[in-house]
Amino acid sequence: MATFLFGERWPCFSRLRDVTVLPDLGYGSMVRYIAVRLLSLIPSLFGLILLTFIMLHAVPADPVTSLAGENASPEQVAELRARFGLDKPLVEQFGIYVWQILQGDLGNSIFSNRPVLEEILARLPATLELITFALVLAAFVGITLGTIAAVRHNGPIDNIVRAVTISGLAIATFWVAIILQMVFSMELNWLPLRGRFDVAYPAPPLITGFLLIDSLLALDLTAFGIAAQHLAMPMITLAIPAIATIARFTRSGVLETMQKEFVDYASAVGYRRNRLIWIYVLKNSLSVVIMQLGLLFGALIGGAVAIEAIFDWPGIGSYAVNAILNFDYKAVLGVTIIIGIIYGIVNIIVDIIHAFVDPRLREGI
Amino acid sequence: MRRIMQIISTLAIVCYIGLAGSLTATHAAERPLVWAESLPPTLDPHARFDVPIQTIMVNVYDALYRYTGNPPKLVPWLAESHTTSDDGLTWEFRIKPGLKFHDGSDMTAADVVYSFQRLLKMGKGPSSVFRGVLLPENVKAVDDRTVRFKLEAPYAPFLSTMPLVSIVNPRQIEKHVKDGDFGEAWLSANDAGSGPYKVNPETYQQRVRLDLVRFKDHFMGWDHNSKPMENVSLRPVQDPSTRVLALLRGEIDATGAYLPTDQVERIDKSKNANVSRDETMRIFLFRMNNKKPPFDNVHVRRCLSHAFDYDGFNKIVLKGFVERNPGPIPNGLWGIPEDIKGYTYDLEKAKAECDKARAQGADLDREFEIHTLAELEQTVQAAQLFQSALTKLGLKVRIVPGTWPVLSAAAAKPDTAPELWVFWISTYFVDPENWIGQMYDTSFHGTWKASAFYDNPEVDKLLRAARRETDQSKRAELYKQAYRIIYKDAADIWIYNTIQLRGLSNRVKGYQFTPVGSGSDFRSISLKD
Amino acid sequence: MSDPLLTIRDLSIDIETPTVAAKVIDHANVQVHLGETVGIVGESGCGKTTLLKAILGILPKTAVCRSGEILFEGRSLLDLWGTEESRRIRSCDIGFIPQDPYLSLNPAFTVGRQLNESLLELTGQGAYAELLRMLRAVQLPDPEGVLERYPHQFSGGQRQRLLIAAALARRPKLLIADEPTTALDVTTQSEILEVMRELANETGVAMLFVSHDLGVIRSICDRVTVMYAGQSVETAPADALVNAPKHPYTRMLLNCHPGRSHGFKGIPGQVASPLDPPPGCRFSPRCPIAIAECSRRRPQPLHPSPSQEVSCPRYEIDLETAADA
Amino acid sequence: MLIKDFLSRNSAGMIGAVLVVLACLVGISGPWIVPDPDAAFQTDIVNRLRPPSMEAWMGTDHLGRDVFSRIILGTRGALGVAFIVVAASMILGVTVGTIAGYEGGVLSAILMRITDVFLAVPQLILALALAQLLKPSYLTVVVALSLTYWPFFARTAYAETKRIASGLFVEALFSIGASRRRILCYHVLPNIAPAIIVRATIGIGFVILTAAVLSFLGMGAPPPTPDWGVAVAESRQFLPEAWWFALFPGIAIYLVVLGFNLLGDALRDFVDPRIRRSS
Repeated sequence: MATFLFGERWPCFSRLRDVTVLPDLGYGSMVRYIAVRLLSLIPSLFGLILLTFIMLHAVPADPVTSLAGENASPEQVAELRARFGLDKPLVEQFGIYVWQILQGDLGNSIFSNRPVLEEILARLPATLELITFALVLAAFVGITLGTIAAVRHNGPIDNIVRAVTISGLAIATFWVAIILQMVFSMELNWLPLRGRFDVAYPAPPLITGFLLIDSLLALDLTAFGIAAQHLAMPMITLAIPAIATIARFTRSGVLETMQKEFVDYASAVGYRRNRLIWIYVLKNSLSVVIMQLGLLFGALIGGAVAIEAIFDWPGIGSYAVNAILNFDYKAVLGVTIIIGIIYGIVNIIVDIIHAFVDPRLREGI
Repeated sequence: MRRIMQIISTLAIVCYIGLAGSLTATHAAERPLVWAESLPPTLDPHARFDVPIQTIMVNVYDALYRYTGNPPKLVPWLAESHTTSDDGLTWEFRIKPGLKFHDGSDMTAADVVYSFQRLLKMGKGPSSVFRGVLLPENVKAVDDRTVRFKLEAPYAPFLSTMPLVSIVNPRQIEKHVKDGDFGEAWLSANDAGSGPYKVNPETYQQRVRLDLVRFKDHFMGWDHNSKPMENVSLRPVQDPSTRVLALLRGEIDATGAYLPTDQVERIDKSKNANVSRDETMRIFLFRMNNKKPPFDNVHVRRCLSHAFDYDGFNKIVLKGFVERNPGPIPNGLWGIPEDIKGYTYDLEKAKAECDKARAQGADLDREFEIHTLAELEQTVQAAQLFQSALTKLGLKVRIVPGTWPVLSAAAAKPDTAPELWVFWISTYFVDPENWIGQMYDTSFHGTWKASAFYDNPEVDKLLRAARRETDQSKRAELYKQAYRIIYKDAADIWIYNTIQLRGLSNRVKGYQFTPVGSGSDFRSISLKD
Repeated sequence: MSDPLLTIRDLSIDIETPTVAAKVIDHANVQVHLGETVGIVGESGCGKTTLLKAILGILPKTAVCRSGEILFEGRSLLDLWGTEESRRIRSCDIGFIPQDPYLSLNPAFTVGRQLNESLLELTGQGAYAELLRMLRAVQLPDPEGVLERYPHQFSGGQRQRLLIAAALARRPKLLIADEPTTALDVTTQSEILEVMRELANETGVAMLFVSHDLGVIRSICDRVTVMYAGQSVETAPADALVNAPKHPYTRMLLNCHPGRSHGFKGIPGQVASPLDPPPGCRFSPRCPIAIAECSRRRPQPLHPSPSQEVSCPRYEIDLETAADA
Repeated sequence: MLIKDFLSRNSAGMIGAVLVVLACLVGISGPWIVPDPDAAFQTDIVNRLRPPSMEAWMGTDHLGRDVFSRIILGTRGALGVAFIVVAASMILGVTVGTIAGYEGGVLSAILMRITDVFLAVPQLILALALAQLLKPSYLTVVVALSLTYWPFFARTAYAETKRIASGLFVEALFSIGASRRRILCYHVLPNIAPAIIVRATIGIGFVILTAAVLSFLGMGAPPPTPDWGVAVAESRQFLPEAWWFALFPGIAIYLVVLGFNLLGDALRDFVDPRIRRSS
């Protein structure tokens, strides 16, 4: 049964297209592998917290004063500082903070006095949705462009694709965002200018936090349409450098695989040209691309900061900028930790997908 | 080739869905009012003391008194009437009958007492106004409709500070108090008020989204507005340019209160939006640290006062959307001497003053810094204009962009306070005390408002007398004398009194502006059909 | 003998490089009849692989056919290069066994998936059953299990058996083997040859067997064509060729074979490079009995007997006499 | 004639080299070649936001300053920051990478763990936090970007050193008694130099872009310093009427970064024979 569910469906010889489902993996070994990787995440996370904590406390500014109000007396300010535990020695503050984290409490934001974890988790899906769909778009377009360029090697299409990818890495995304806004929402009026959803239309019920998926789950096509429209421009802007990177790596990956012997054998025994390239050659050259997807995920979280500001996207990028501007210590630390954890998990997922693609690695797990 | 066909077909489907969505979206239910005012990080009216929280105080809560109209008049709101004892220490307020909170419970004097005590005990922003004036234990309920306050010292502007205290519902708050936080964590995302609009906690997301629903049995009734707004959606737009573009496109109905002047022409030209211009009470000034050489020398301060191109900035850069404000009290308020016209932009006079200062040994060769508020473009433009004028006088100036938390914290002590920085002082309560009183009285040193560290015993005497005096005409005389001295000392460089600029879409009707709350009062607003 | 299944007559193929055109195949002739196993033997770089690719129609776009034709069941394969029909023929009518089993299987897919892909053209359960029968025929245990596993889970010999089974499962008319045993150790080599010989007899499929090893050729082929630098210098029945080689190159080649009794003589000089091939007979620079005429005009193929062909007018002359002169 | 051969055969590299040389020339000789230097700083409110004309080829900005001269002067800032950041992060990154690659064992694990920590936090948020903590100035931008960019060098150096250190000739050197320092400096470094140079060239383009984003978010160089990112940020309020104010700085960023990317790519193809053979 496991083979059927997870294993590769044994190809029947009818004309039906067979589908490669995720190949079977020993269940026990996978769980053990993930546990080991998660444990290895802890030391780098601890380093991360230490680094950010030191950086933030090295600064003279003190948000409590502005919180205490215009003519708050020094005593009032001191009393507030005590309440937030900011008067204790730094090492003690750090110790308390780490202990709290272990209990899942990232502390309260100094301004809204609400748990930072709650605020971040409220805004996290917006950024994750933006980045995930940007990566999906980038993977789809990047891999297609890269493969076409490699197949028509040194031909006109190859040169065009190379020119486009090099430019994609050179363009400032915030500049493109501004231009897209001007053209598509102000002049052509096709796409909404800002925000994640339309005010007038009731948002789909919160299930995954991803508006596109939630609206599909709620079978609400209009909501899906609205969410898709709002997502379009930020997604495309964020995807541009990712498309360029993925196309370049796919191209060199496919070029390398085309040299391999099994490609000659495959064409000698009559594989269809398209299937040979798009299934058999591509799957072999994807391992490099998947590594890039992991790295890109981290880079895009940073890149999203400017995009979220321009398109008024309520993600953690704009939350982080706000927190930094107002020296909301706990909020900045909270964002850093959450991004660190996401980055770690994404790398683990990348390695697991990598094993699926390249069976020889499976023995390693 | 088959592969490429697949790609094109999937993209086509996505576009189709997009278009389908857009067609239906436009016919969606009648669009609610979308207000792009910036949201405060917390909805608790007793926790913050800045412009964004005023939108919540005006719409979700009520106070004993409230400012209405422009120029603002203090009118009784929850309170019916008030009496003051002869020595000005005991104040009694009588509240109207039949007042209801959002949860339906009746409002009594005890709730008023609870609200004042909560605000004072929390010791956050708004409580600073009552420092040394009112203690929590001196607020008592005489009967279920009368509250008595006993002040520590006579405080003339006490009545004008009443709108700062929102009356909250103890029954809702006490249930959610967590380890002595006065229920602040819960109230930061909920509503315990009695105001014309209720907060919808389900859809509230901090700094991102707040939906308000009309409270039908608000005590002031709704006959003043035939088609009141059932729903108001507050959607702050972080980026100023995106905010204006959203207005032009009709995605939002109103921008925030700080509309950049460059955008005014563009909105006026557009066919679906306009700019409402209302003179408010908000002074824009260059603050000089009078304790830090060379600014401790009056001639240096006068030299700089003559070196700023007031008309160039007000008329050209800000396109005449502001009025020259010669001194520390905003135009239109009482207490301003009639004969003072303000320092003129005159480089010869400036040079003469600087030479006098050099003669007295002031060190004018050192490069000094102008600190600006990076995210507020106007402060940067003013600083750059000032810098190019001062370099003509041979003075070396460096512009340092900063942020509000950094500068307001540094302003607490004379040695860390910036030597020259630029900001606004807004209306929190309509009384000269809010400006000249709290800016130049040495007892307020340590607050950013008094970060000029101006020290003149005679001015202290005048201001303290004015604070205690109950008769407004006598207070006006005292403030005028103090005003003349401070002006002659050129303690700061007062530039203009703001005209409040807010972009509004053409379908908005009934927008009424008052300096306190800067016009975000949804009670009176309705939509043209 | 009926008409040959596969006829390569007077075939010349150049492969253009940016600088010069490499004349890889120069007027080669090969025939394969139904049920017959024909061997092609020659040193590496004599154009064997290019010839196979020409038959299969998978030469790169830079390959140009200067002369001659390739007929398969009377149809010219040259015109079909790059067409869907050529691919169909490769998929159904011609089986191919590659040289290096380690590299010829795609590491990222299961064996079943790849074999299925190469048999996509055949419909119905027939091919699947045939493949299982073939897998048993090549002595691979548990055929269903084999299809689930990945290439790296098999030894070299097992992989070659898989490839042989794949080639034969389509019931091809012609089986092309490109040095199928070269990459294997000696013991596995003989096993594989044994399997191929059995299956060839059993299925009666015509086979074109390419190798550089005369011993292997002799053990499996009915007729043999010797190639040197893109030219087919001699064709003869296997035993005749070994016992009575005619073309000087074949004779010297046989002398090189370590198995021969009297001493071991290498062939002086280098193999002719296709980039600037010597005129006329390309073996002339290294041929002990070459005369001026040999390098001026390309020798015409002569037929000392109906089943033999040799492209050297001086094939009767004894090598030793010329060597002393 | 290595360079001639490299350039002639690789046209893209040629374009890249030309762009880079042009940018450096403009960067160095900025103040002298600008038509009139103080037009870039002097606020001239009367003719603010003028379209491109004979006197101001790229029009004027919102304070009446000449956009063209500000772009030219901005080049020095952008390139200066990029070169210093790349140099600083190269020195730090390569040292960490080489030592980690060569030593192996616990030290290498710790060093690489630290590198991962810096890589875990997205570069921009770390740079934003640093830029905000220290008063915004060029020094801040340099420190912020170097602290967040060195891990990329560390990773490249680590991979290359590991590859070379396992090479036989390093063991041979060790056996004839060469000290570790000598091996690292005279043998390992020259061998990993090509990969580092390629990473540096592409890095410069990347740093220019990131610095532009920092300035765009208002945390870069303080006014009135001419800066491309700041120009694009300030220009936003005046779009689409004052299109030139936003367009030209964007193009300037694009051309310079494109130059470095093309040059970097060409260098990598030239340096890495494996790819050269396949193209």
